[in-house]
Amino acid sequence: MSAVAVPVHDTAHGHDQAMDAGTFIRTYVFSLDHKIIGLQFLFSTLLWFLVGGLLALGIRWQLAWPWSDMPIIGRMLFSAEGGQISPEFYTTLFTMHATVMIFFVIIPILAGAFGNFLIPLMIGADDMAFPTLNMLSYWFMWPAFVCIGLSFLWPPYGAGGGWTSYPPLSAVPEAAPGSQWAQTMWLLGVTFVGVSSMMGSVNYMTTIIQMRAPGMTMFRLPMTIWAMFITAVLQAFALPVLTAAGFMQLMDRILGTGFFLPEGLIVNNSLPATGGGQPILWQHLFWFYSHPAVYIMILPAMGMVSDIIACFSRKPLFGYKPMVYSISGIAGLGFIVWGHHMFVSGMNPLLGMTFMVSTMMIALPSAVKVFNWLGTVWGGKIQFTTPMLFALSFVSMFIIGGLSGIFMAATPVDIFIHDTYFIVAHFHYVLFAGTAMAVMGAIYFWFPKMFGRMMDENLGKIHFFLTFIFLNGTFFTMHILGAVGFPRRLADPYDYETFRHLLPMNQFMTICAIAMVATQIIFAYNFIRSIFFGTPVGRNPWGANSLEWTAPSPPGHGNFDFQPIVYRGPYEYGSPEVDTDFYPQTQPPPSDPARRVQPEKH
Amino acid sequence: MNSSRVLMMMSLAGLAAVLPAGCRRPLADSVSYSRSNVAVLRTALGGDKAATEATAAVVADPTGWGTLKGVIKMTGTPPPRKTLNIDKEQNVCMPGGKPVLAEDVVVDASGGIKDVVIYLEKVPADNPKWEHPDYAADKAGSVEFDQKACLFLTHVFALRATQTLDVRNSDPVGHNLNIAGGPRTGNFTVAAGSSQPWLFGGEAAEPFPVSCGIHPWMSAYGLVRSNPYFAVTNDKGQFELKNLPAGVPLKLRVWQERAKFIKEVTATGKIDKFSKGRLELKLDNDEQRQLELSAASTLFGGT
Amino acid sequence: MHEELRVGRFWSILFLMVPVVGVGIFVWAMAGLWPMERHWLPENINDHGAVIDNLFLFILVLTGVIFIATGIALFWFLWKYDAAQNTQPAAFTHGSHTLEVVWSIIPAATLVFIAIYQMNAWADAKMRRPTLPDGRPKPETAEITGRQFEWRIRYPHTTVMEDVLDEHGKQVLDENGKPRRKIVRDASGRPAYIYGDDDVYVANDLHLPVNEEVVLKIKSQDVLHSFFLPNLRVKQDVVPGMKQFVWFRANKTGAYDIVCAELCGWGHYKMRGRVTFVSREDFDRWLTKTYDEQNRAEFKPVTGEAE
Amino acid sequence: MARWSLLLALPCLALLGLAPLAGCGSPAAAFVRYDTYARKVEKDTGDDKFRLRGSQLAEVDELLAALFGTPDEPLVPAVEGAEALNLTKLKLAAGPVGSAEDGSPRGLYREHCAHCHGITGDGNGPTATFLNPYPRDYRPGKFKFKSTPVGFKPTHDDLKKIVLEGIPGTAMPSFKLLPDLEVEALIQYVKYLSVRGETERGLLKLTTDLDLDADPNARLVSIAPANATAEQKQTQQDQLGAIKDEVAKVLQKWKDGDGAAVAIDPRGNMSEEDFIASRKRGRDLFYGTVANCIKCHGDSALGDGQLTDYDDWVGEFIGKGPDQQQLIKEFVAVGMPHPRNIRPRNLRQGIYRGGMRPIDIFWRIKNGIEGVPMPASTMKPAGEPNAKGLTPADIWDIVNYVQSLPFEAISNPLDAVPTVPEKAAVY
Repeated sequence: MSAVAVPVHDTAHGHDQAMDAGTFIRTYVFSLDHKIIGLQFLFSTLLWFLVGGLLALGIRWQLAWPWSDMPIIGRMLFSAEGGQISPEFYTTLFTMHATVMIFFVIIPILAGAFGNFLIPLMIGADDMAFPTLNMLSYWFMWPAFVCIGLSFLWPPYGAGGGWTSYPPLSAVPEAAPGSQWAQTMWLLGVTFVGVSSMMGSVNYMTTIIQMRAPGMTMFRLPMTIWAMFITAVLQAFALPVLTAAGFMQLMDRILGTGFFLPEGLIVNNSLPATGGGQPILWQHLFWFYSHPAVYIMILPAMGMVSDIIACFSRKPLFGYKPMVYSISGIAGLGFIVWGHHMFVSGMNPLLGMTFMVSTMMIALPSAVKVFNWLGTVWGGKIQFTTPMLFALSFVSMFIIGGLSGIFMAATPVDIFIHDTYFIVAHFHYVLFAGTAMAVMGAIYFWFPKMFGRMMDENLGKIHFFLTFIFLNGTFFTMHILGAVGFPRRLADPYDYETFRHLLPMNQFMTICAIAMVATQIIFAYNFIRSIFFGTPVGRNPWGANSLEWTAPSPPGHGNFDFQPIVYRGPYEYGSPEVDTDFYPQTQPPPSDPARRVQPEKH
Repeated sequence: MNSSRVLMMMSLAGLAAVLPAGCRRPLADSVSYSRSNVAVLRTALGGDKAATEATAAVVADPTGWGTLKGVIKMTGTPPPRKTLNIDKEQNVCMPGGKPVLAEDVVVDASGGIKDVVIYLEKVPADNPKWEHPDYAADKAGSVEFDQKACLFLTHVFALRATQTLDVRNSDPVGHNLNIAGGPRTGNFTVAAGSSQPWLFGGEAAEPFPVSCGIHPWMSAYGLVRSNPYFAVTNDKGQFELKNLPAGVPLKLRVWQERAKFIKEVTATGKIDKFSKGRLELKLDNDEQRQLELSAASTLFGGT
Repeated sequence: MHEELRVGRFWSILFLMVPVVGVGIFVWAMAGLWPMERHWLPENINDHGAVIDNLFLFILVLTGVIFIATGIALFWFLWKYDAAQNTQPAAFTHGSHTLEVVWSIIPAATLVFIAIYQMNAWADAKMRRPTLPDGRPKPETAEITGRQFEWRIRYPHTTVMEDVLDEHGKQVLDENGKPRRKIVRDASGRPAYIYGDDDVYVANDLHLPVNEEVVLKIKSQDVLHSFFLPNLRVKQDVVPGMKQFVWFRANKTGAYDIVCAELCGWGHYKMRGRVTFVSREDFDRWLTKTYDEQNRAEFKPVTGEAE
Repeated sequence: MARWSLLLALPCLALLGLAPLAGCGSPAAAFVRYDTYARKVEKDTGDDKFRLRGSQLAEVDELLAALFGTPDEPLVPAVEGAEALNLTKLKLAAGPVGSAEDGSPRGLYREHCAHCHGITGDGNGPTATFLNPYPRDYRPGKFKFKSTPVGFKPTHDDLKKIVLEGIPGTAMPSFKLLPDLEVEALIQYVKYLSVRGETERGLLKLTTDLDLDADPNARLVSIAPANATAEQKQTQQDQLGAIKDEVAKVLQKWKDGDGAAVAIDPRGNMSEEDFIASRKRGRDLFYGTVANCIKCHGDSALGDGQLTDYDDWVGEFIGKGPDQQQLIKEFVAVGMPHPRNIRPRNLRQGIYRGGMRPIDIFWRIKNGIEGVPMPASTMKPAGEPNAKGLTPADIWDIVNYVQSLPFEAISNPLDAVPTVPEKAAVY
């Protein structure tokens, strides 16, 4: 592996001196090292991923065999109900599934885990701009973990207001079992997550702007970094709104204010203290954050996928700048489309029309990105490694998720499919089949850099294949349910004549879902085993260009054992300037001018 | 990398705190009993369809009549009488605005307890040998039960199943009578100055509460017996049971609102046994027995 | 990693399966073949609902084409440029300006077209409430109040009753030999939002006349609900403190589901209603019957259990 | 170095997988014991320390299991009057949710009712604690909205009406859209649970009435060994006879109830003028001392006249005495839902829990409402015009007035013309 290293004399921060440097706590618990913090995020989120998956199985079980006794654990958990999931616990299940997956898995694993681990490495910095802030951004997740964890423990066992937490249901404690103190816990938890992401995003922006290595211009940044940068911007501008809204709802619940509570409610025979509020206000505030949040949950994945695809196609990324522009475009438009979550919410239909247009427009940059990925694959020399397979499946699945989005953007169609399983299919294709698969790919791709060992490729491919099959079995059928109008969040939809005959399909989906979760055991085994017994690797196992691959694997404290100097963009694969099919950013251009290729006008 | 190991442990521990959440769901109060017993009982039950009469134990007939007189006293300091919370119609219900005291335990200076019920537990059904002829007179009489100043004038009434309760209302305001227990439950209004007859037509094993829904502080107790042998102590704590069957063992029950069946007493005068509100004795023909039963005030919430 | 590289063919075909199976499932469902009978848009009985179905199908075809095209392209590139097969050197290109422009303009145009194309349908569904001949908005036939967890239905002002007369002006008798009465809408002209003791109340069981423009007022007593009629392509969230109106014109008699499509608490799934479309006179008869039952003022006990 | 930590990590993961199982064991769906009532009968003995022995409680459970079976296999006890319960219908409602081979439903009760009313019908299912008012506890055998007088069971039709129409203003929804057979099955099961519960009360009472001084382990029914002598068998039969009487008594009450619906003499046709006159009369009665409505329903019928009372479902435990607060603590500790005061209905909301038909309101006024302070009216004895009391005509006047209340502006009470803006009447 030929990373041309310009050795620097200061090796005081050599790698793997962790144990003997400073106390254990300062090194591994409240560590200031961005890599450790990244791994802390990675491990926590993976474990929450497990929790979220189990919650999802609970939902699927109820939908496939409603009110029937869960094998093994049903009696143990729900004996009070004769082994069956009680309806209010079902509301808790889907609320917590969404909450855990969105706030504890996807957002922190993208921005927190990979953002932290990759940003300094990929821009050639020795750490984040504000290491302490970075450490805090992780430890502010823990109050959130605790809040949500606690809300599981005592009745009513978790918030039941849906992850969107629409008032009055969530603002009036009497309105629902799940909207008693568990809901307060939920709001606090989400607020803490917000604080954490806020700290992160400030840090990322500063780092990316300020700490790039010499020669690393903005347009030499890998797509991952661009995506992280845009994501940070989105978070910085959208999050305060959610946090504020969260506090307003807390006040409605605790102090008896009336931001979201209209006059004359009679909920469960108790009258809220005040009135004069407007439930739809919450929806506006919530979606003003949560729609950009959708892009916070997909952009970094897009960035990482771009890097992986370019690397394993052994050819430059197709349309680098259009990719950058489309990411920025998504970020910009992302702030003016939130209303498409509210077409039938009772807001002024005229607004619906405006939001419909902007929503249609935001499909455009996504389309451009897809085409560019196809362009990247075209004419390359594709290596079907596990990361590549996951990245390709991201593209293929994201096409489905993107296209199904157009149905919801079309307001009249949305009248019918709003809050049906069509939506559920849509965002699971974007978030699970899309982001989660990309994250898997990223883990396989950067694992060598994180632990200096490879993950097992064969296990990886089996893991990919089974996951790919079962996730489509689980989620594609949801489109069909949606077409029938099958609504979300019903504990027992089969009371309705219209949906009674959909039971077999739901059972099929549940079986696929169980298999999908079971498949992840392969991943867990491969992951844990490879940490300790994987084949050790050098600096650049994949033959990739970007800076992190010139650092040791794993990089020690301070990352680089030399001062990286950047000569070119990260995607110069198969360049005629060199004989290798990759061309690291730090490698000086050939001395012989004849070999140099003129940069194409573009 | 060492850190990874440590971190994994940490996060696993963190999750360990979260996963068992499910265990906190309430478990059914597990009812444990012997399945074999159930099987036996089930076959035994299936044995005969029609319900069989429990055969009453054969008892000797009384040889004559005797009278039991007595007083029931409280030893120790009686509990202070609580003031009733009279929150409406004070003009009628608090004459002169004076606070009204609860009547659940009323003790006079000498310690005599008011409103203790003492009655014969079991009497063979309509067996003339067990009922003194004198009682025939008021067999079908009526017992007055009046309310004044939002109080039931008789705090504990007792009557025979054949007698009618004459519910009166001497107040200018309306009341109602909520009979929550006993042989015949009911709940009816008693308009101001009106009266309502109420026939229970059955026997109650023990006193039952009656109350007024409009004035929740108004409460009283009633006892309905098919035999005439029952008494309620007066405000000196005295009672008299005339012409009890003599020559046979008698089982009387002693009940008071606060103490329910009075647990234990010290008796002067001859008794066979007293426990858990059951007074066992045997009278000779034409005996006039005088009893003094004294119970510790702790049984009544006193000190 | 050469042994991995050889399996490129297999993975290419796996990705080909995505558009093939995907489209297959949709076609299968549309055809309603075993095991997916009635796994498609439920029967539409609303005159205004067809346009929604057509839009759905239109977008489905459009996206389907893109789906297939991109899917095939991905498959073909993977198949052709698999490192194990492709002897050519990797094409060293950073992209093409023309291509970028082309594949930006075309989708943009399509999307704008879709957006504009459906605005009319949206306006019909949510903005153009039916009017009376004199131009005033049509008053609601019934007012529906969502509460945890049922739909409480109120038919305003069913007061004035008159006997049904035959062509000779003689009273028509019903099966009990009583003169059959029918409801004439309140003559006093009280607006429907004024509550009266002559309103008819029903729980969950909505009856409506067929082949008429029907306007419903829906509101909520406690939390958010959503009034969803799958067979009429009608859905409207019910927001406490706000009044919503929905309208449709059913063209088929029969009973159909009313679904609550917005999470409203633990009993969300219980919030099931039924709308029954009947002819005008059946509707009046039903309303009269319900009115009479609601005002029932005599009772003779029938003993014994109705087995 | 790496090895030990892996050895540590894998058991740790395994442990996590098992975490929900560990120490979370619990039995199958079972009837729960009537702890509150057991506590009551213990207190009624007058000995605060007295507790029934586990063996005695277990015996009650055994007898109940022998008589009524389990939640999964219900039984109809073989006693006279058993025909009040229909086993075939019961089986549709009992057991876990599902359907039998013939496709007929199973576990309807657990599908629709159990999560509020509880497996045992104790009104204490998992959802119950969040509801206001609490779901009904069937075991005392008292039902509020019925056509029969206080002290009688509701008729079949009364129960059916509640199941079909639901109870406005409470969490009890309408089950109108269920097939008739399923509704019948659910009604049967409610009766079954009620009979079982009332029997349990009876048995607990009998147990405390046993002479426990003589033999602290006394049993209601001696278990005759297989090789029992004739008289052993006889005593057992006799003892069982007493038990059967207990059940038969309860079943008899249900039979009587079905015949006890109170007839209502017709209101007759009234013109608009008659109505206005009748409402005026009704108003006078409403405020008068004979009907005495305002005492609880308040001077403006807002249901604010009497707010400190409790209904019988808790009242039987906590009484009305000065020690009420202490009793509340004691019984909440053994599983009584934390009591809420019983509120007289606010008659201006137009929400009538027992039904809005004139006859429903007539029944409420004439019969009173079982289990709550609402009393029956004093009816004027026939042929005594001067006696205090109400005539059916008077009650109709009150009904008419009450029905007009939601539409009457509080500011000008006698104006019965409907002019109330919609907020006043939500139902």
